[in-house]
Amino acid sequence: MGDIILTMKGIDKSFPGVHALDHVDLEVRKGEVLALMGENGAGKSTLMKVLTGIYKKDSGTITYEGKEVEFKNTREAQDAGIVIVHQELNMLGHLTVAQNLFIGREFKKGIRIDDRKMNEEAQKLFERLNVNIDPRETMSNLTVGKQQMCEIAKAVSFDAKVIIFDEPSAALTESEIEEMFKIIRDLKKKDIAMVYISHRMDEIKVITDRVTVMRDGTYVGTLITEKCTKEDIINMMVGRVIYEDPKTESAVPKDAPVVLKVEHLNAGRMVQDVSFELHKGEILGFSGLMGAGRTETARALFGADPKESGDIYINGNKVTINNPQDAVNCGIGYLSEDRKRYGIVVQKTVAENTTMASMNDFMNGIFINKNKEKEVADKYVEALATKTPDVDQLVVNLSGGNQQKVVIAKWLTRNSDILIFDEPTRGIDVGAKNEIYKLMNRLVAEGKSIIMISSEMTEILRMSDRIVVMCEGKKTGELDISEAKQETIMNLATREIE
Amino acid sequence: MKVEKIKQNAFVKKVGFNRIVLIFVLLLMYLAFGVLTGGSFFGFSRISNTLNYVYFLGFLSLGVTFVIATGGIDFSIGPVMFCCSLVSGYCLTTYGVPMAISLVMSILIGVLFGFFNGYLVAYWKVPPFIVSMASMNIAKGIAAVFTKTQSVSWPQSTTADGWYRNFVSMNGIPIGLFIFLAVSVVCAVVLNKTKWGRYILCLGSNEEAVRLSGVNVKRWKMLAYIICGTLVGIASIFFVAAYTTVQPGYGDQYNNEAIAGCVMGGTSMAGGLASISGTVIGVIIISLLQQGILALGFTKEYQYIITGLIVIAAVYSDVSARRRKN
Amino acid sequence: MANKKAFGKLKGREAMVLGIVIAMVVLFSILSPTFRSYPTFVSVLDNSYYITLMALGVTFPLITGGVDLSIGTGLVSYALIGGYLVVHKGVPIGVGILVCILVGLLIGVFNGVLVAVMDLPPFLATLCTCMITRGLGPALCSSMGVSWPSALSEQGAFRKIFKFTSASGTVIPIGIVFMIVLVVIMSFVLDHTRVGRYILAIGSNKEATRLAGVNVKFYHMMAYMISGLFAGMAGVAYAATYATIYPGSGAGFELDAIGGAIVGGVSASGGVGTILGTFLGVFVICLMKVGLPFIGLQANWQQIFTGIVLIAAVLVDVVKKKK
Amino acid sequence: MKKKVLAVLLSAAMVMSLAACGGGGGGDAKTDDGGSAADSGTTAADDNAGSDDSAGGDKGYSFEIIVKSFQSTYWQAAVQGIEQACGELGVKANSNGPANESDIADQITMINDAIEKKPDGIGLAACDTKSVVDSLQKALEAGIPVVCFDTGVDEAPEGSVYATVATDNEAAGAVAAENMFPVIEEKIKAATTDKKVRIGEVNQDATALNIQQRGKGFINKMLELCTDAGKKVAVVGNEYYVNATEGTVAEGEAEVIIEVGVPAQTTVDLASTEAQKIMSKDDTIAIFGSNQTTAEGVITANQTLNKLAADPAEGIIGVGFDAGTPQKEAITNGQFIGSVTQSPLMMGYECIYTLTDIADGKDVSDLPMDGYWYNKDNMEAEDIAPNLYD
Repeated sequence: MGDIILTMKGIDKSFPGVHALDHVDLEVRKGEVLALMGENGAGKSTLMKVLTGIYKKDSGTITYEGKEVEFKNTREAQDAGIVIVHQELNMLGHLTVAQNLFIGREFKKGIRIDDRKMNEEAQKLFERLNVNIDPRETMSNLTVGKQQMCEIAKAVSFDAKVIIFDEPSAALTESEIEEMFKIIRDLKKKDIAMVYISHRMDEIKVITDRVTVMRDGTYVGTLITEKCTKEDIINMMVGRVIYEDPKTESAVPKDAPVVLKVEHLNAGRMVQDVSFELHKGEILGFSGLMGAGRTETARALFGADPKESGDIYINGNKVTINNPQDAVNCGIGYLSEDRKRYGIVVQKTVAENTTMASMNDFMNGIFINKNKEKEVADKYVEALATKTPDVDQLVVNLSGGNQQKVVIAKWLTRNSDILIFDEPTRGIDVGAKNEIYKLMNRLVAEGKSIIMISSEMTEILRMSDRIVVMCEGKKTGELDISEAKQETIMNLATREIE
Repeated sequence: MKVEKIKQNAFVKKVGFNRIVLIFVLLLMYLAFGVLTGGSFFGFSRISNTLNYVYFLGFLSLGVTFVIATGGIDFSIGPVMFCCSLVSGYCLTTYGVPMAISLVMSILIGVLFGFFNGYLVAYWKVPPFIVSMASMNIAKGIAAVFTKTQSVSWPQSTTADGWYRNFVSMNGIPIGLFIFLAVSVVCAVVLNKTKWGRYILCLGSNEEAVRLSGVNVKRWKMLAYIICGTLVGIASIFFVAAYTTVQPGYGDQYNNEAIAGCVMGGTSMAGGLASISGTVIGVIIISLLQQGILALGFTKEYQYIITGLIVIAAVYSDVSARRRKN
Repeated sequence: MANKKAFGKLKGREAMVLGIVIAMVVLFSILSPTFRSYPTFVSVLDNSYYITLMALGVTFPLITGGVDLSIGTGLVSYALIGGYLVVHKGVPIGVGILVCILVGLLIGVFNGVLVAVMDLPPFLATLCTCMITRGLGPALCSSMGVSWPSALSEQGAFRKIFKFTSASGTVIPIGIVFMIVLVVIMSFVLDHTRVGRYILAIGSNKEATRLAGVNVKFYHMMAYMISGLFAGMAGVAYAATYATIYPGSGAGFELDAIGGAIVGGVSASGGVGTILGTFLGVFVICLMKVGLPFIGLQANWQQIFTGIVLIAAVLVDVVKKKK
Repeated sequence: MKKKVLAVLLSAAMVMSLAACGGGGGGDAKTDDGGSAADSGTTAADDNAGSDDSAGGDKGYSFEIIVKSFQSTYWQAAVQGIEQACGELGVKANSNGPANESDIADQITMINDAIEKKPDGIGLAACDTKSVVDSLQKALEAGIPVVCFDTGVDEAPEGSVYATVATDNEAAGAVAAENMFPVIEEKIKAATTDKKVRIGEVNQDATALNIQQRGKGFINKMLELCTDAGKKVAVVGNEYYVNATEGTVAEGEAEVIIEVGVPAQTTVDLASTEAQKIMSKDDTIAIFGSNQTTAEGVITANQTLNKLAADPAEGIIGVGFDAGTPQKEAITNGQFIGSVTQSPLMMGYECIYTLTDIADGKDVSDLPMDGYWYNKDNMEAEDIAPNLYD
């Protein structure tokens, strides 16, 4: 392990009302991958923003290559060799790959931008990193994974000495992650220091050397990855032990009626001939890797995207679902993975969001019956233990988990019997996660049926009664929970990829 | 702590801080103009006079509020208003269509344009800006072709058909004011108390989320444009009732004023946030400003410049307030 | 391979618009014998200069995802101010032209500050500037209409920049040469310089561009400055083509220019657009303005057709995107 | 929140300060022009004002004058006349007008505003003759005398308009036809059904009554003259004028065609397109632009076409209306054979005199003004030159 290249000591940062960082220490060495872990809101991103000059620290020192530094903006940090690969992709879709790579520091010939040289340099860079991307391709034509590679390549091209990865794998497929790891190992050999922010424990184990854990804006401790267990890390992160006990047996009786039957659903490349059944009171897990077509299947089923063919039966009756209205009328509710975009109207109140899908039940002639609306919203706030001062609160002010509860309340108000949970706990901290799980169990106990799409294996194994596995737009397997093992699922999810 | 503060000012919360500021500005302006013009600005006749000629602008502003609430924009309201009065007025004066039917026609033409705009925006997904640019041209063209590029004069009050002018004022009673306030109340109720308004506001804020809640967003979006068209049709009646004559090829200037009134009232161009009472106050501020500037003896040009600057100030305060919130 | 496809698509739009222009010329020529004459050709060009200039400028704000509505009333204002100085204050013509362009640039800076620095919605900010410029010219020139010196007078030589009339009476539209030069220059600016690159980048993803360390505010402002500058130049072109500048006119000119840009393939949501496309798009609009009266349609039909063409142009994009 | 209040207050302050400095500037600019033409209209003043006013004196009346707009120099000339008369009589007149001659609504606001100021009289050049009726009623109720100039208001309430100082537009249009006809008479006589000749007219959008009348005056006179010459005439183009004329034949049978073009809006570019359309036809022998904008449209079109000529054998005969630098130059260099001018300066001048007479309690009567034919030869003449504003 190399010398220390970067030290942050006693970093303190307050925002009005929030003490975001409380004397945090961090130490990064040359040629290592340091995992930075912590629950949402632990202060990881804030710390990195302080480092790269997006935020100004209140106190503390940053020592980089032996000198005390304070960057005024990302540009200065970049020039010094500290680069962030962002979680949300910062690409310019209409420009080419090379143009993206060199944005802000184009090669010039007089006043003319030298696009040819940029393409050549980009090509060289990709060759060095062993990735196959055409620098002249328009960025938006690349897959998300390739776009992520471009981001990494861009970081490398800065002659970076420290690269910060902010949840880089969130949007990648398994094989893309593998490809990325190859690059990271390569960079390690070149003595580059890396900070790797991630929630995925398995990745941490595979790629990192040390783990620094933060909690509630404070530094908790640093562990050597090889020498610690998952539990050690989790304990440090949450300060309390989480039991991730998998379900062993389906809770659904064998003869439970089929409430939803989907046959030969086709919708583009991502949904090819998918068929499955959902029983009353069942949680049907949809497992698979990113880009396996699970969300697309759900959206096609829900009528959010057009489908090419396929029959849908609700309680044995064939139904036509051409748009979300039809689906909602059939008693289906959809909780999207991207709440802010597809789930809630953030600038509206809890009550307004709760009744969004079932306006007709709240009409008094042509007027909205606001008393009844408030009553129902109150009921669900209580039933779901949503943390909000009152139902007139704008949803934008609630935390992720509570926003998710508002979406659930919306579908419960609509009396939907079939609920599609698409990544129900993404971006939600561990405590709130458990609450959502409890809630799901309660819902099925009350006779609802749930389709749960999840990328987290523990979630799938813990919640599902049966599991459908998808891979590249096709259904590759269906398992009862009793026979499901992580390995079997992984196997099915990757079956076609050699 | 915060909660308590809000409770203390229940009145402020109910009326809304923005509106209180606006009303304050309104009064301040009124006083300032009154003093600067040596008191001639205070008289009742002056006010009712002023109002008679701006009702149409009020209706336009109300209409465009609905469209802006969806996050869209309607740039065609002025020319469409002229198209309504021109086509129906031409039928009235040339083909002898009865007055009552002509008035209904005015509104219907407005509705038709609203439908056209709404359909293109909602169902064909053409950007609202372009749609309204196109329909502005089309409205002007249709009006001019229909009337053979002649202006149309609606009947004078002394004629048998002149009763329509009573909509604005009858024997000094400001009927127009009552109608305008009544329509504003209806608009406010529609926007805040009905399903229509709820969906229009929600889809302005996050269309996809509303769609995935099983709501036919296209229909509600189109509805906003149709409501706008209807109000433009009504505005056309109040325009001719005040001015009697309309000429083809014009009307653009009212777009700016109507949109300015709406934005002054706190309706956000980003959609999802709209207030009818704000629009009403905003449009009164704009008209008062224009009247006041004229009363001070300035030419029209200064009125344009000052209106422009004021709207910039209003929007900037709004934008910066919201930025601080986030 | 994929690169070729992208390249081909871009070319496709321009080729399509060019095809439409040719089709319109052919159609009008068949329907009206008087249309296919050299003077008509020149007059189409004459009518196009100020719109072309406005459109070249407004392409930049459009590409950033904004719009500049102030150019129409603006150009009239600038021409008024410049002309007022020349005619009533005895300023040399060159200075008048310079003032005209500079005032345009100044308003461009003003727009830029409103949109890029103060972060106002471009639509609304430029709508306000539109009102302001509408009043500005007349206010500064005591509401007078101004006739720039005519082509025959001593100072009228500036009109020859756009149209040279030889002693024998032959008219040479050299304005088009300038337009082509400007198209080449601005294409270079858009495609091969930082200014253009960053303006495209802002239209594509403003936040990402900012995070790349680009001075977004400056380049965002730059787009509006270019627009203002070209509006100033359009003011000169307008003054050179038409006899008298009337205060209070100009509202609606911007729509011809924006319409031309949109027809030429500039995306209303930003990030996409070419100068050549805009240039060709303007001709679709101008041909409609000049051509339709020639084939016996009353003047008003041109407005209806302009509206329809606009919607059609955007629908092509919408349909393409759906595929 | 505080910031917001501040912004609002600031903007209010901005209005005030702007208003304050703007007002000063506007006023200055206007008084500038006042005296410059003081010597031009004295003859007419003597005719009208009578002996007791010859000394000028300070009457202290204040009048509100509302013109159609300040767009064209025509109105600048009118204001010049107004200010000249004010100087002579020692009265005050405050002139205002909308930004555009088509801003009917704005003008109404201005009239109402003027009434509120309770002046001793109002001088009005109505943009639209119908929509001002209500305001005139108000003026009548408020006891404020109104004098219409430039444009008469036919339907004015009884007693509100004391006098009208206006050009007889139909006659003025006819003047253009009368002067054009002799020049092209040969060609018209030679015309046959197979070899038609075409006379063009470009009219500003046919909204304002006076321009409508002018257009009709020209068409009817030309029609009459051609018919007298034994020719069959057709009127084509804008349907309003086609329908408004009688005694015409279908286009196919005609020997002489009168084509009327009306641009969609009052802009020079559209006016020139219309002119171009007509002038580029091979059989066109003459063209008439019926106001300043459209006459300049004809000149603009000619910059490209180069077809206008003083001699019918060489090209198209052009006739304009009103004045303005471009038109005056066109006449000097032979592109136009002449133009018809009104006398805006005199109208403004007479308007103030009439208003003062009313305030003095004298009886006044309508004062019809003529349209004058002017060409290269008489442009400098004493009775013409003052009316040829730039």
